[in-house]
Amino acid sequence: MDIFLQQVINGLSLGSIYALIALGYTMVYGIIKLINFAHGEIYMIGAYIGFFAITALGIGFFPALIISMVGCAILGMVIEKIAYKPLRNSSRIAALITAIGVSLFLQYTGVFFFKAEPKVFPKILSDGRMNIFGTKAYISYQQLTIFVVTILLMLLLQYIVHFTKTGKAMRAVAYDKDAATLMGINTNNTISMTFAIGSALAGAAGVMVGVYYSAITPLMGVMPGLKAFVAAVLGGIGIIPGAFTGGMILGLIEAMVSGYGNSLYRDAVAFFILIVILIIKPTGLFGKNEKEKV
Amino acid sequence: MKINRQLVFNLSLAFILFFLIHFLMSAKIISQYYQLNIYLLFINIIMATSLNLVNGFLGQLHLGHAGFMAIGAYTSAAMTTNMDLPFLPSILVGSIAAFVVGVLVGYPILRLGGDYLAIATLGFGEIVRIMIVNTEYVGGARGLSGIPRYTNWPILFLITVAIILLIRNYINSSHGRAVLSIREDEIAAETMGINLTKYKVMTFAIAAFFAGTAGALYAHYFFIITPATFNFLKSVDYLVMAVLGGLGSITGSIFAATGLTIISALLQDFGAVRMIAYSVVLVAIMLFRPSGLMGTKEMKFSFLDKKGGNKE
Amino acid sequence: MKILEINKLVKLFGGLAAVSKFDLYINKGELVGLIGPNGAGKTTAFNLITGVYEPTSGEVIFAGENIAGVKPFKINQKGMARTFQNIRLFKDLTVLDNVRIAYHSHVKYSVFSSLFRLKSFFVEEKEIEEKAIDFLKIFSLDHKKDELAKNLPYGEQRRLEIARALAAQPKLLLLDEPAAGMNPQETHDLMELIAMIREKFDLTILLIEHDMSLVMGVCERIYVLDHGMLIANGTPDVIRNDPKVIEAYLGEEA
Amino acid sequence: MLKIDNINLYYDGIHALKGVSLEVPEGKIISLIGANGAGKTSTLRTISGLNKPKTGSITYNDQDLLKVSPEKLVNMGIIQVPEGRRIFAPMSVYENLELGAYLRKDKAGIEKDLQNVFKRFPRLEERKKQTAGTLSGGEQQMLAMGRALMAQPKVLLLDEPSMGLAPILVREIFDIIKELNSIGITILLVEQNAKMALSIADYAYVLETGKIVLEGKGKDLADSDEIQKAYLGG
Amino acid sequence: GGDKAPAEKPGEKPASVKVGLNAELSGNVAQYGIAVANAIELAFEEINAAGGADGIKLEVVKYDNRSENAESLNIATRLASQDEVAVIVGPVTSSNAIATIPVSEQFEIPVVTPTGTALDITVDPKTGETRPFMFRTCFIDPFQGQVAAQYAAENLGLKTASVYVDNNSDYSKGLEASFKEAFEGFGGEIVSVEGFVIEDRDFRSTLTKIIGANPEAIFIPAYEEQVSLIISQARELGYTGALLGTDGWDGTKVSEVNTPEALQNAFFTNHYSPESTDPKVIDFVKNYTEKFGSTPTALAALGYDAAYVIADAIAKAGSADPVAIKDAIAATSGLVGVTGTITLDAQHNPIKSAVMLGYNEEGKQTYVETINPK
Ligand SMILES: Nc1ncnc2c1ncn2[C@@H]1O[C@H](COP(=O)(O)OP(=O)(O)OP(=O)(O)O)[C@@H](O)[C@H]1O
Ligand SMILES: Nc1ncnc2c1ncn2[C@@H]1O[C@H](COP(=O)(O)OP(=O)(O)OP(=O)(O)O)[C@@H](O)[C@H]1O
Ligand SMILES: [Mg+2]
Ligand SMILES: [Mg+2]
Repeated sequence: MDIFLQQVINGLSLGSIYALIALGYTMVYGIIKLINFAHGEIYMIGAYIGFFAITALGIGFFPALIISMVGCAILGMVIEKIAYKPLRNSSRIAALITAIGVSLFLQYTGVFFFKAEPKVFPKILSDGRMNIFGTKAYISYQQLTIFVVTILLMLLLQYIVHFTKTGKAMRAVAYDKDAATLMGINTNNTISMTFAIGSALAGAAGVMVGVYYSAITPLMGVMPGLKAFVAAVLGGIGIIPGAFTGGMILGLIEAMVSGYGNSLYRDAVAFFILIVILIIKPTGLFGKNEKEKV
Repeated sequence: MKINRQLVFNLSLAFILFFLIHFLMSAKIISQYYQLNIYLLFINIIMATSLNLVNGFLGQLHLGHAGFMAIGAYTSAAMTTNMDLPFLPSILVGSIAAFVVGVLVGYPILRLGGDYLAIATLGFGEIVRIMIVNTEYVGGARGLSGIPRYTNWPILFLITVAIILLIRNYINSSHGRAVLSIREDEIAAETMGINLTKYKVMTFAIAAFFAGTAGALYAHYFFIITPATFNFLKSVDYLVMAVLGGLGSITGSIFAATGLTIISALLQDFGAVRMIAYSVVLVAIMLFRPSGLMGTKEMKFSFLDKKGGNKE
Repeated sequence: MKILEINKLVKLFGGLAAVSKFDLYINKGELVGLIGPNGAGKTTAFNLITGVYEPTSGEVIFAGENIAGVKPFKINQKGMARTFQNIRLFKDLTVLDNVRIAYHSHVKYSVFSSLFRLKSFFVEEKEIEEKAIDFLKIFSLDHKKDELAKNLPYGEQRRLEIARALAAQPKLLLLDEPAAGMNPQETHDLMELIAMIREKFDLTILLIEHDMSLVMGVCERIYVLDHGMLIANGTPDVIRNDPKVIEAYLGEEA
Repeated sequence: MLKIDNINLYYDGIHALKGVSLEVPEGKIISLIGANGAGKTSTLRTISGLNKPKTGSITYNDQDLLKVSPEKLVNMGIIQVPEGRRIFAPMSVYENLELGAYLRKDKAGIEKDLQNVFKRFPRLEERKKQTAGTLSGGEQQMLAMGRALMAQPKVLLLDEPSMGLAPILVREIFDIIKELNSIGITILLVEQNAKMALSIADYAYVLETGKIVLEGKGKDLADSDEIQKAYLGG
Repeated sequence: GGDKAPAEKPGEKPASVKVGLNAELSGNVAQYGIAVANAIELAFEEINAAGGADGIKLEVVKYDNRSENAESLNIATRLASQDEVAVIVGPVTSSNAIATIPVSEQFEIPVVTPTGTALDITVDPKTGETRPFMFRTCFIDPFQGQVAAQYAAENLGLKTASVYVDNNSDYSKGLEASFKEAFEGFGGEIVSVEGFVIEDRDFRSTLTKIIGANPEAIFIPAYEEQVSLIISQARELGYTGALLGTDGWDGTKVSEVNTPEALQNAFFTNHYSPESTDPKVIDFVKNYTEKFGSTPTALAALGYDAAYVIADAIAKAGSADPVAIKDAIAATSGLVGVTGTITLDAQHNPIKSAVMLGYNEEGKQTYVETINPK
């Protein structure tokens, strides 16, 4: 029982990292229907910004988090302007390829400047852990922080998109750019804003994961980026609570496969379950199963 | 039967190329290293054109093509290496294995639309890779080594040309037009009498078949295959070739596969900046030619069409 | 002889009954109109008949066979073709290819024959092309056969969509607002065209339209839907003067 | 007064508008009619800043509109109801109306206009929570108009508001247009339905393959032989 | 085709010889490739500055194999056919080194891996024959696994152990087997074997499972990038038993990532200790640190020794002929390097002893003892 509980904690804490990255992924997707493959790399850059802020400026966790979020927001906007905006009226697959290009670019400029070797993240959050209800299962304060922050950010994002004017503008732009323009919405600014928010979330994730795993590398965004994308799809891509749920489910599946099966089949099982869910529910768990109106 | 000048001309060109390279190789004017890149190039051409069948002509986003390549490579290599069976039947069995898996997997997942299909195919590719990682019979994560080098220039060339011709023949037929109509508008296609499931699964499986062939040829040239060789990034490489060449253009895929293979080989000398340069090239091409080098057009030698050449 | 008969057809979208207990029949050779206010369920009825949507309940009997829930491509192969309210051409294909694709169900050569270019391929391809061009000629589109469909002006796209539907060689043709976005003159030309193809191909036609000059001008019988339910049916004269139709659809001075 | 002078517009080499000039005086209804693909929509999109003309000028009360961004145009009261309604289908009726007032900051004024819209289109109030995409065609057209009214239009550009509507709704829409005009909104109306459009227009232009080929008082044009033959079906 | 260097007459000494370097300069084990490449560069500079290998200057042709098997093969082919080098150093990891075996045979060119510890690199497992052109300058996995098992069973007196293995690497798999065999030979029991893949960052679930089986030690034959995380996560989950490893642990990461407390009761086998008082080692550590700004790892040390083995062979062969150089490498004997005295045996493996390293109270690597296997 203790072990099971520990595995649930392991799964949820892994899941909250996927969820955290998936939130930004899904948000960008929801607005401009682009699989922003570079999202995982923005997360990586976020981790490095946090790293340099802490080591070079000697500041604490929260200031570093803010700096990284701002830095990533700017990076996200720049990427959008250079690589995606010119392709807004082209096929989606063209934008997908540039996204892959940008992702490779960031990875390898990262390798070039930061070197392939992992950098060790300073320990700036408490290493402590606590016992769950007197069992032998532990949860660390870092895990708890990530979990809580993920939930808060999900709620915040959901609020922004559904209840603020900016959020409404985002959804309007997502659906019909020309019509949004006719409402007086500046579509370019709105899309920039979307990228800024999504990338800031990635930046936040980068710093938190950096602290959590202690080590960061220029290629650290590849797998989590992919997993976060899977999480977003699992929940129904473009849907914010879906990304959260998808992340958690993915984390739990991985923990259970590793804990009770063979960890080497972990990703295979996760993908298999994903495919089965999609076959049963082709638009993900929270997606509306809408048939195109003819 | 009318004579198709384009075809005759292209084939003649191809055979001149064949003998030229053959001569250069056997006279050792082309070094082993360049030879290796030429082999890689032809394998890439098969992968890119067959992927184009799904992504370009059928219009479905498929991100797991390397998975089929792996199935072909491992099946055939296991036959020659572990069972000492001859090469040609092993290519065929490898390709058929990929085809069968293509049907089995394609049938349920091709109902998915757009990005959901993309992630399902990506997942499929990863599942294949992980299954291989966990199969000790073929060396697990460390790969299968000691594969005999059976792939030679005439076999590779003939198979590549044959595959290109077959894909072209498939597309330029009523069946191929059915495939194109699915890309254009599924609902309209279906109400015009086209069996979506049949054509989607068939096209996907044909592409899988050819990817299996490419895998078999690959395994029997490079001595060793590892699951990591067929990971998601490999699928992305082929996707990039197909898109850069132009989705829906066979000649485009050939050009892009050639171009990118050459670029990769040339950039070899630039160490760490190699991938940076590669990614910049990628983004730049997409920004300047969003629909790829050739769009959906095929390259033709227009002077051949002057006197009523039979257009197909 | 009834070519199409619909019994108690129902389609629910969540709680909304887009079509409810709809009955209709069409005799072979007839030209029947389907009208009603926006959102009455006309297009939905078309979707149910052609298999695009599956009915919640009810029967669709086509040429003596219940086709409710059958896949669209099979229904097409049984002899039914349609056009769409929002034009759905194969935009990036040529005009000729659009028509050739519709001919697909009549093609007999196999995939094998096309892969290896057997004789049957060449023989049939030639025939398909000739037939397709014949259809284009009827709609005066043959001079544009190599243009991409998306590059045609709107009116020609509408005509091409009808040509494409005809090329499937249907017994029953369903047209969803063929005159939408046309001016009165163009609508008039379209009316003549519809009359002509009906003669020439011995067609039965079911037609949705908001343009009363067209509906009243060509239809022999008219069904009127409102809120998914049939509120009237009969000859144009009967419909024109039906108070329920006037209230729900035509308005006073019609 | 809105004045369009000698506009030339191209789409990848296609010359869509060939020197179009027209004037929309304050408080009038001006109709623009023409066959499919004549360039009517292109003209309206150019006015709203969605298309950039190669040459020519557009002025509103002597201000150069080509230098003004689309958002500013909305702020100035030049509002378009686009072809095919273009409502935000996944959002609620209420949210659509809110977006109409996107640039406005006066909460009280917005609320008042909202009530006015609901008064004019009671159907929208009934359905304010409903997802806009599930409205019927006529309701969607009402929503599109209501949304435009939320922006406090001075000039309303209407692109085929009667398209695809049941006859009873077509008349309703035209009544609404007349009424909006009567409260001082200037209207530029693009229509296929030439008969109706000419009957309510103070002045009208006929566009053919990107060129203005005829213009005159609404009634005069409706009576002319050319128009009778080409657009009114004889 | 490349221009051929003017053909050397047999017996005539060339002015210079090209040495190919096939290294992991990018990809997931880049830090090892870079360390080895650095050390080799340093060694050749020293050799050339001292007049070359018996007067023959050494020229390095260096390529990146991206830490991929296929690319390693590709690079080896390129070095052999295009650049016509006389001998190839690298790749660094066992899997990549194995991939280049066909090239060594096809072009009859010696390949020396400084650090590939897998047995199969130099010996064909099917026939048991030594591969004529493949060499290494490090000890082999069976040896290392045996040393680790011996230390656990004899020195620490442990009875049970779990193995947590990197499933992607020949190195790790090979060590799993040899540790298991040796540990059981000492009367110990392996209670579980689990695997991970190189992309993993979160090992908690598997570790929870491993800890659930209560082993006295966990043997983790893997590379520092993963090992550093595994150690910290295992300790976080409350594991206090021994953590054992191999030369892949070497480097700075393990100490940086983990608190000193976490590193108590953690040990690994290695090729040398930079704390050694041997003057050769002191010089090497000093020069390397000056040039590259970090203490050389064992991999760097091995790279350095490989360079000297090659220089020695070239000097002895006195020619640029790969076959002559091959024979000279095979005859290497009594060469004093920084990782010990190198004599190649019939299977082209050096005979050396191993050191056991642990961590001090500050969490820094420290020498524990030298082990000569039984
Ligand atoms: N896929 C769908 N999902 C949900 N509701 C739908 C769907 N398709 C149609 N409806 C609803 O069903 C009702 C009937 O729609 P339908 O398109 O059949 O109307 P119509 O009679 O063709 O109207 P119009 O004349 O405006 O084209 C409408 O309320 C519509 O919103
Ligand atoms: N985005 C575009 N790209 C290329 N050509 C276009 C584009 N939009 C319109 N056109 C072309 O410009 C011309 C004018 O089109 P426009 O939509 O302005 O006509 P319209 O008068 O509004 O027609 P309709 O009555 O069909 O709405 C047509 O030939 C059309 O095909
Ligand atoms: Mg309809
Ligand atoms: Mg228009």
